[in-house]
Amino acid sequence: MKNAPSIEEQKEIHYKMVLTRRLEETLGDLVKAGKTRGPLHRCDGQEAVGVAACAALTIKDYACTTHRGHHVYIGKGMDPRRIIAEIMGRETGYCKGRGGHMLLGDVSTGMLGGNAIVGAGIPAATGMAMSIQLLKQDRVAMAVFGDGAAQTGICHESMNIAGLWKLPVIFLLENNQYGLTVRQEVQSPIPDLYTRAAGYGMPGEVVDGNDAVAVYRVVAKAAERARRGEGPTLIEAKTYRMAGFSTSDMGGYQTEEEMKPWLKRDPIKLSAAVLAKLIGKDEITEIDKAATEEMKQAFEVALADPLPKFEIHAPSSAYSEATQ
Amino acid sequence: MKNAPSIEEQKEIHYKMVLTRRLEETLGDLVKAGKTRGPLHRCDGQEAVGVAACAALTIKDYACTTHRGHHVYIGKGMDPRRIIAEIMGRETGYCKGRGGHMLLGDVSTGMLGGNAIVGAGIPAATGMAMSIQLLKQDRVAMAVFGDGAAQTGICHESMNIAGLWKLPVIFLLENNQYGLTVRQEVQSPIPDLYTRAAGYGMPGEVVDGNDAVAVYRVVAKAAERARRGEGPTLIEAKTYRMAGFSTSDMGGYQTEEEMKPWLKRDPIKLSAAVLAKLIGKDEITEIDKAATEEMKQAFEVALADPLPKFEIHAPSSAYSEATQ
Amino acid sequence: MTMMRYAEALNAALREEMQRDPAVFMFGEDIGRYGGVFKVSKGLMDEFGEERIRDTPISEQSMTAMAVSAAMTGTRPILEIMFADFMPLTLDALVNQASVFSYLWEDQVEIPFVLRTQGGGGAGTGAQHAKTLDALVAHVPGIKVVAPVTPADAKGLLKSAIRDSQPVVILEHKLLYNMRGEVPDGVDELVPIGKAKIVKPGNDITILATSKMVLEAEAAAKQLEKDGIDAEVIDLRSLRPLDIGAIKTSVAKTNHAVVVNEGWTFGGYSAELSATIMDHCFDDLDAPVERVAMPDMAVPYSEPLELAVLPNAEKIAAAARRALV
Amino acid sequence: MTMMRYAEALNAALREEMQRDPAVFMFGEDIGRYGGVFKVSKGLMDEFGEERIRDTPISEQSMTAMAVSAAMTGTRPILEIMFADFMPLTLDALVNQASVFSYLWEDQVEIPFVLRTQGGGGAGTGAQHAKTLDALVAHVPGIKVVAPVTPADAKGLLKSAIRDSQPVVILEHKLLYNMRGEVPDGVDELVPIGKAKIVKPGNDITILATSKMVLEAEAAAKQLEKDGIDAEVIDLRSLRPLDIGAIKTSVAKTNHAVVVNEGWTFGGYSAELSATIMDHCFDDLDAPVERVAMPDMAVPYSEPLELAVLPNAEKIAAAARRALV
Ligand SMILES: Cc1ncc(C[n+]2csc(CCOP(=O)(O)OP(=O)(O)O)c2C)c(N)n1
Ligand SMILES: Cc1ncc(C[n+]2csc(CCOP(=O)(O)OP(=O)(O)O)c2C)c(N)n1
Ligand SMILES: [Mg+2]
Ligand SMILES: [Mg+2]
Repeated sequence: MKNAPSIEEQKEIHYKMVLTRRLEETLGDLVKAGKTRGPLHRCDGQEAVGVAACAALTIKDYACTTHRGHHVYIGKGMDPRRIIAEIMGRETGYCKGRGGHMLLGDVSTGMLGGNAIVGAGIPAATGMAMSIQLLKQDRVAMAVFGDGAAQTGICHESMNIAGLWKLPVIFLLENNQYGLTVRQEVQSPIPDLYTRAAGYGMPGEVVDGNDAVAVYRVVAKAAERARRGEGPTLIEAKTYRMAGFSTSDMGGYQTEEEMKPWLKRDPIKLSAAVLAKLIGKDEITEIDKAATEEMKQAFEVALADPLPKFEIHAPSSAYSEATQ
Repeated sequence: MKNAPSIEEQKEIHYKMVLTRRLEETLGDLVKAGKTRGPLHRCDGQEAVGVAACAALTIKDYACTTHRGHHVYIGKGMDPRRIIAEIMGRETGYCKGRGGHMLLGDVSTGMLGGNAIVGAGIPAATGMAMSIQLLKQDRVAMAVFGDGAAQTGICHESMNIAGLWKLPVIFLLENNQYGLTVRQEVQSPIPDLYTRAAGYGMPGEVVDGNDAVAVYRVVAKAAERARRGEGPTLIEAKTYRMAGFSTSDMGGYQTEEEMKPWLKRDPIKLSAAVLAKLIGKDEITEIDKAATEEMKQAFEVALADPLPKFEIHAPSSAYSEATQ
Repeated sequence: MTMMRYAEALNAALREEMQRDPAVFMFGEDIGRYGGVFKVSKGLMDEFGEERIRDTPISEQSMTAMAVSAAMTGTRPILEIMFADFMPLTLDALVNQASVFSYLWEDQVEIPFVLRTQGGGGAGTGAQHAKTLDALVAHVPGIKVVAPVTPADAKGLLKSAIRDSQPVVILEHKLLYNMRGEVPDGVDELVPIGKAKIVKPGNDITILATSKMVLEAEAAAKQLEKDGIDAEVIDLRSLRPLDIGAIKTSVAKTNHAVVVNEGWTFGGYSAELSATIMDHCFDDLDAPVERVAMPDMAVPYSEPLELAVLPNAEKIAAAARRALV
Repeated sequence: MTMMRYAEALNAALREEMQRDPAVFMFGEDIGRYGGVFKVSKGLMDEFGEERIRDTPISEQSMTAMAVSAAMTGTRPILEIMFADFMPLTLDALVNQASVFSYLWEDQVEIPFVLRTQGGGGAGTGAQHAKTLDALVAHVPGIKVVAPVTPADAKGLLKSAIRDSQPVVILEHKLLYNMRGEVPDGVDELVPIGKAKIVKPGNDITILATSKMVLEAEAAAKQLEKDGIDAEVIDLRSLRPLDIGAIKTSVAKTNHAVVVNEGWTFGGYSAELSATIMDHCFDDLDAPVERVAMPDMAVPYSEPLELAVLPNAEKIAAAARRALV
């Protein structure tokens, strides 16, 4: 079927989803052990959205993500060791430890980048799409953002401009039901945010965000549309945040009852079930093992990496003597 | 018919529309004579929107308007002499000459106020509606704003919140086809902006903005809905800006061909035609005369009013000595 | 007096003022059911209900403008902006609305609006969640800006802010919320806006500090004591309006000054303090005023980098020594 | 050399740079078909087409952020923000995006983005269209800020800005667009960012001024001449980075300084200038630096009120005389 991932692609998606989950779990352990700094936002349960969406793009395409972007980092092909190094504030991290886990950027894989200002990835991707259009490149830009971000002013402004100028951008709204601790229905009067696409003259699509194949297909379709010069698409992926808002989250508002059906629909379980029919359980076990092993080694290396040394950042300076 | 203006109300609306037109024309003359300062934004052709909408509210209701708000000032019942005095920078103006024509405010008539930051009236009215809801008052707040303003981020944020909290606010989008010099279709990919209401869980209405009775009715309906606690309404009034963007406008982009049908549909002509059937032409001539005379006298008085004297504004001061 | 944490003191102020005046209400992200990410509004939704304690969408720009107009129309809104880093989103409402209309419509409206936020570094929150940005708001006419450092001042200043008829921005600091201190009891125990406080009297040098930097300045004063330097530490508390009298009196006595602020150096609040001393105390000065503030660069994430940029007791003490040579 | 107006000089810079480099493009409100409300982009849409000269919706916040990311991905965007009063809407993109990422992703991206805007009073445009607000942007690390006052500098600085690899904000002034002056010919005639210019040499007092205030300072110098006071007037041109060398040299010679800026006084750019002189020239100073800037209040509309608040030659001359008593 058109736009469907090949078996090889599905295997890679599954691999990267497991990779992401292991990243989140090990980070969770490090948090508990008091070995991390600052807040950490895990994307457990949302791996299919970031990983499968990136799989539907090429490495030349741009992606922007949020404070909760590990699945996009991995999906876009960034190196786990350097991701971890950045999260752990090491010299070898993608930003030499300057950024931390919410602000990774990697031009070589088109990951430009994490962003901890809610909504900021939306105009960022739109601006990249403007660049692509002007330079007549065969590229698309994708913004992955949350249901909370959908209520920001920049979301509206950007979508209007993207629709108006038919920019090659994909707006991937990751509706995990919560903006921080507040449920989506306390943030917006309508449940289906993708319907707003009509107000911007672009198609709106809704997809099961825990179904990797479905995500891949809808993103691939949007990317094709964008490459044909027909403009943006708004995609709402319905999913669920399984590990709370962040490590600073004191919890208490996501009930077990609410979680239960979503845990059953864990995207990695779903992907394994689908893939089992195609390649058999054994190979899936292999994939899991390999991903687990890769992440384990990445942690080992990254945790042994050195911390950076401080230097004044001359290009930011206020006096011309310093910059000349 | 429910929500229709009475004959008395229609007469008053007509009177105030003429009053507004005379205001705009005389200001136009003063501009030509070099007797004004700064830009002036005339609302010729849009009088029905501001005047009839305000007629559907009570004096206790709040209204916010834009840089092009003379019809709302008059509609809300402000005193022409003090309006002119403000525009001409006089001590007797509504803001003692501090504000100028874009920034009039008058608590006594609920005009709170003009605003020259495009879009700013939208959260302003929404905030007033929040106040009304908290204080459990029998009031509504109305934001009159342009098609250009509809593309701002605050428009989205405010409408989402208003829909979510069912705030008693009316969003009256005055689509005069232009944002400054740029046509509406160059600002937004969809022609019917009222359709965006669905994205905020509120009704969207479209109305002929040159038909005072139609405007009155749709605003009255929205006000009733708001008073019943059912929340906001987005109304798009299609109209046309007959006198260019502002006095600093060098024109050249509104063609005669484009203007012609709108000039035929001049809201004052339309209102006169409708009203003639109810009260006869003579009384309309009387109304015109009276309004013209009132505005003439208002100008005479206001232009003789003194300019203000400068004083430092102590409450804005940065040091506590000055404020204590 | 009751011993409580800074966050609890703020909470008490909110509770008491909401009990006192039904026009007071709060809105902001995650402040309701969850009680705020720093727990400042804990329990308030249970007590005051969902009307007066409102969880909101993520819409800082519009909400700030809404607060301004709500304040003009009979209520006393308190808006929580989760991080000071998001203050740019609130600035149009402050610069182009609140500031403008408080002058233009002076005889017609009051704007009793409180914006609470918290800033500052040291917690590994990264470049978008660790800034100070006090300079951006302190520049705006008609807005008051306070930055309490003790629980008592947190409570007293927040109460004063809520009762004020002008917009007041209250800048908290993420590393202060758990600090404990004695807080006077009594619903009407206010701390006036616009009054600095001498936290340690001294004769040799004046150290003016804001927010958490007051604690660093106190620590610096202790270090300096060992060298026989008797520093006077002043907690400005109110960034705008600034207590110029307190500054003049102190500098007239010590003839030396260090100004300390966690914001960027260039065009920062420390620049205004230095310029204010230039304006009012030039003849008293025996040495240039020393500025201790953030270097002009984004706040880095990694611990050794973040600690290197933050102003601290050592840097303050070194500056004082430079001023006194 | 060609005699041209300030607006024409900017237009020429835009045209030449767009001819030179296909990655340069412009977007903003009414800049296309209409040529911009101040006619700075007149004729450019005809020459370069609707792709490279884009009329936009009214969406300053998003557009600024878009410019930042477009600049990171191979184009050189020039964004026109119609009035400096709207700069608060651009600040999140400057403070939380451009500034942050220019440090964090330093080895990976450049951000060659120009934001053009115009501010200032004197034209009866009212409190929301007459502000300066340069202090808000000059405070942001990693952003350059220039404010040309002559047509030659307008052209040369805009060209340098377009070719710079960092974000540059260019602050024009609504009352300068019609001013005429000689402009050097040649596509590569640049004016370097970060270099001040002595517009009138003098020995008795240094007057540092920005934007249109340079003209007022020149007029003040003429008035002072009559009293036998020989003022040195320096056009800073670049607000950030600031040419500290030029300031030091001048103050070392004159031992007196007046700083002039049209923004608000408190926490304004004039405060930074005063503090910079405190930091670097204290021992040279025989009197406190005088600040001449806007009083701390909204810009009024009515002519006598607006003229009263604006800094001007008389106020500058008076300040110089105060410094010299
Ligand atoms: C402009 C802004 N406002 C508030 C915050 C604080 N904040 C961080 S994440 C978050 C919730 C975001 O919700 P959503 O967009 O749905 O993303 P999710 O966390 O669910 O992935 C909030 C309010 C922020 N970082 N930026
Ligand atoms: C935030 C902001 N951006 C730009 C402007 C400049 N400006 C003033 S009016 C205007 C056009 C507004 O169009 P619209 O909202 O349709 O109102 P209209 O003039 O048609 O009544 C623009 C761009 C402004 N005042 N505020
Ligand atoms: Mg979410
Ligand atoms: Mg319009």
